[in-house]
Amino acid sequence: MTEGLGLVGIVLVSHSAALAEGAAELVQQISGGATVVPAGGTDDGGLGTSTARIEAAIDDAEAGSGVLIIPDLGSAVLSTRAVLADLAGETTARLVDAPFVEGAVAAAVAAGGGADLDAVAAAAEEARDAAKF
Amino acid sequence: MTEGLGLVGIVLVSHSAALAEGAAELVQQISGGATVVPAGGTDDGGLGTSTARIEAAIDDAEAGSGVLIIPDLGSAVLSTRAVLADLAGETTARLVDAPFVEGAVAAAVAAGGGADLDAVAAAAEEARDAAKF
Amino acid sequence: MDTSAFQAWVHEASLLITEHATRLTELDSAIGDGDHGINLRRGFQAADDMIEKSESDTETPGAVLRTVGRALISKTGGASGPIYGTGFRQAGKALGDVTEVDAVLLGSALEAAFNGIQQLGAAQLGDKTLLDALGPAVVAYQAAVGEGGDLAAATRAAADAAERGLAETIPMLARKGRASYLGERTIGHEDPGAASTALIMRALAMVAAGETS
Amino acid sequence: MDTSAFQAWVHEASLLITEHATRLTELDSAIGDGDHGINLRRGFQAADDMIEKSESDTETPGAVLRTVGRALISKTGGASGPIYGTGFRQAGKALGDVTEVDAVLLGSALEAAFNGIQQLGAAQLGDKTLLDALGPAVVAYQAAVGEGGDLAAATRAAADAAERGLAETIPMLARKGRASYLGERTIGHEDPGAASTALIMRALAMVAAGETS
Ligand SMILES: Nc1ncnc2c1ncn2[C@@H]1O[C@H](COP(=O)(O)OP(=O)(O)O)[C@@H](O)[C@H]1O
Ligand SMILES: Nc1ncnc2c1ncn2[C@@H]1O[C@H](COP(=O)(O)OP(=O)(O)O)[C@@H](O)[C@H]1O
Ligand SMILES: [Mg+2]
Ligand SMILES: [Mg+2]
Ligand SMILES: [Mg+2]
Ligand SMILES: [Mg+2]
Repeated sequence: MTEGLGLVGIVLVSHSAALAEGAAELVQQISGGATVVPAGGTDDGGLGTSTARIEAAIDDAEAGSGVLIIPDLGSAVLSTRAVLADLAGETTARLVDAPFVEGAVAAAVAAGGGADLDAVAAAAEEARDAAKF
Repeated sequence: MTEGLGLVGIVLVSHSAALAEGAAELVQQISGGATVVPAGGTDDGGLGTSTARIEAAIDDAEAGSGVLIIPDLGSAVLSTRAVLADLAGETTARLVDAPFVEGAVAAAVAAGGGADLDAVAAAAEEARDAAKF
Repeated sequence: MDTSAFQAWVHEASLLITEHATRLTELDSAIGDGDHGINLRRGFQAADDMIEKSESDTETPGAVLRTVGRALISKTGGASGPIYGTGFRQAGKALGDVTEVDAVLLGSALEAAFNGIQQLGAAQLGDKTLLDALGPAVVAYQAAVGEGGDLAAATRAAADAAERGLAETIPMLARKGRASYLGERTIGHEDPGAASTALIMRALAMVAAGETS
Repeated sequence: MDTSAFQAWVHEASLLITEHATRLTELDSAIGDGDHGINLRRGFQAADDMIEKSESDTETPGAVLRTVGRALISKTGGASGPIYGTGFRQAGKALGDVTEVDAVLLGSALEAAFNGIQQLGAAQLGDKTLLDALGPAVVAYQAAVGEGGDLAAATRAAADAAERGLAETIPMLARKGRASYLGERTIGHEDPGAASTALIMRALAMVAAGETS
């Protein structure tokens, strides 16, 4: 992923492949080159999460500055934690409690601007309080 | 839409067809019969919003108790307002400022439980403050 | 200006936007999602087609603008669709059903457009949106009419002011629309919507001066 | 219990879950998203396959449970995957590399499973999750061992307690997982995860008593 070299990567963990992919596509448009990788659906593409997809996405999103993971629902949190427990020590990936789409947009913009993992995580969290109108 | 008869309907307005459809599919799973209709992408399926899709979705979601519309980004708000200005008087559809996925889940669960439009809108707004972990 | 002059305005605007679509898209790539030229070309070409083919009611200046508004809202695909669409619709409503529009009435229509857009999108002047081109244009137009200027003079003043307004968006920080996500990074770039507004006002001035293609 | 007894436990649990998959899914339809039976059948069948085919390290009781944990985490597809997977992994770690597990060591493994799940999912007893079946099972197991019960007696006590725990989830309001979205509407239904825990504990009791297929 040479495009996002040196930038924080973003992983979107969703129970739906379409939801994760649609969100990633939308966010990628304004991410200023930061890599946004979807990890949605089960191994066979059904509704649910896949630890294999999550693990692969973390790998794809890593460009040297860490990875922020945004989950859609609570059980995506559990799957992600199971993956992170496995990778313990080998990854700087961090799970954040943020609104899925809005947090992804804010995080990607921050990442694209060269912010570090702490700042990207903070941007995602703050999206919770941003007004749409 | 006989399944959701008498329940508040939900419309998900997104810039991405996949995002709207994935979210609707996920939410429909736990909506207890309330109708959740995606309105994503431009007329030709690209990234953007379509007033025709929004208008059709409002129509599909209406089951006699009103419709709650959840937009993904700010410009979905503008497109929806343009549609509502056209339908003025003919619809009880209401736009709410809520996180897209999380608001949709909360709204659909409330709608499925028979809540009225005010309560469904309140549920969507409150999703902003719910913790995922 | 009669009905055919308004039709000519839409046609000229569509040509100018098509000609400058790449530049508009590049401006939007810098501070947005890189689709403004694509969006607006699609919207204006649809509007122009609808009017040329007389598929819709286009018998008065007001009807032309209301039809343009509907086309832009339904065909553009970005935030600029409902924004410009609302502007044209409100302008069209302000013209009512007259068949000939004088300088004073056109001024009311431009004001109605500005107010409609302001109400829809809740942007303030200085937020780095197309209002920062349209606002100065309306003010300059009214000033020219107040000084006894005719349609040609007033629309030229409006187009010039829109271009100055566009330049003034460069140091602004975007506070509305998709560009607002980028915060500080929007400083130093023209707003794409302000750039398209300058083109649309230039098209109007050309038509009023009889300089169109 | 030796390695083959642990393999038999996994096999028996897989059979019971497959047999009751429809009921588990129906319970989840009432208060969740209607996939618990589907999820867990997929997960346990994958675990059972992995062990039968000896694709992975299954040479000690601990290795068997750790392999089951990995399989459940990667194949289940729902919240129950990481939850049960973490439970089995922690239990497997507690067993270390011994080749024969006595009643006391199995008690430590069950406690480790409970604690691992509690830490992962942050549910409290009374939140209407599978911990409301597993918690009473662990307590009953330890009580039986304390009274001098053997593996058969202690696991039977655990399975009985898990079933009572399952019944006690009926009046509870779900506070964790997907069911928590439904709030009050979850009252009056068994928790699907508690129901599957009761089956898994029953499978263990059957194996310990030598009653398996
Ligand atoms: N709330 C608003 N009020 C006025 N103009 C706005 C507003 N939001 C966006 N705009 C204008 O729209 C332009 C972007 O249009 P476009 O790129 O077609 O839509 P999108 O942002 O949906 O991709 C901006 O340059 C700005 O001038
Ligand atoms: N945080 C948690 N802690 C413990 N158990 C939980 C937690 N969240 C969910 N569960 C259990 O998982 C079960 C649901 O599993 P399943 O339906 O397979 O997953 P999902 O909810 O992702 O569809 C619930 O009935 C509950 O017992
Ligand atoms: Mg744009
Ligand atoms: Mg756009
Ligand atoms: Mg489930
Ligand atoms: Mg599920």
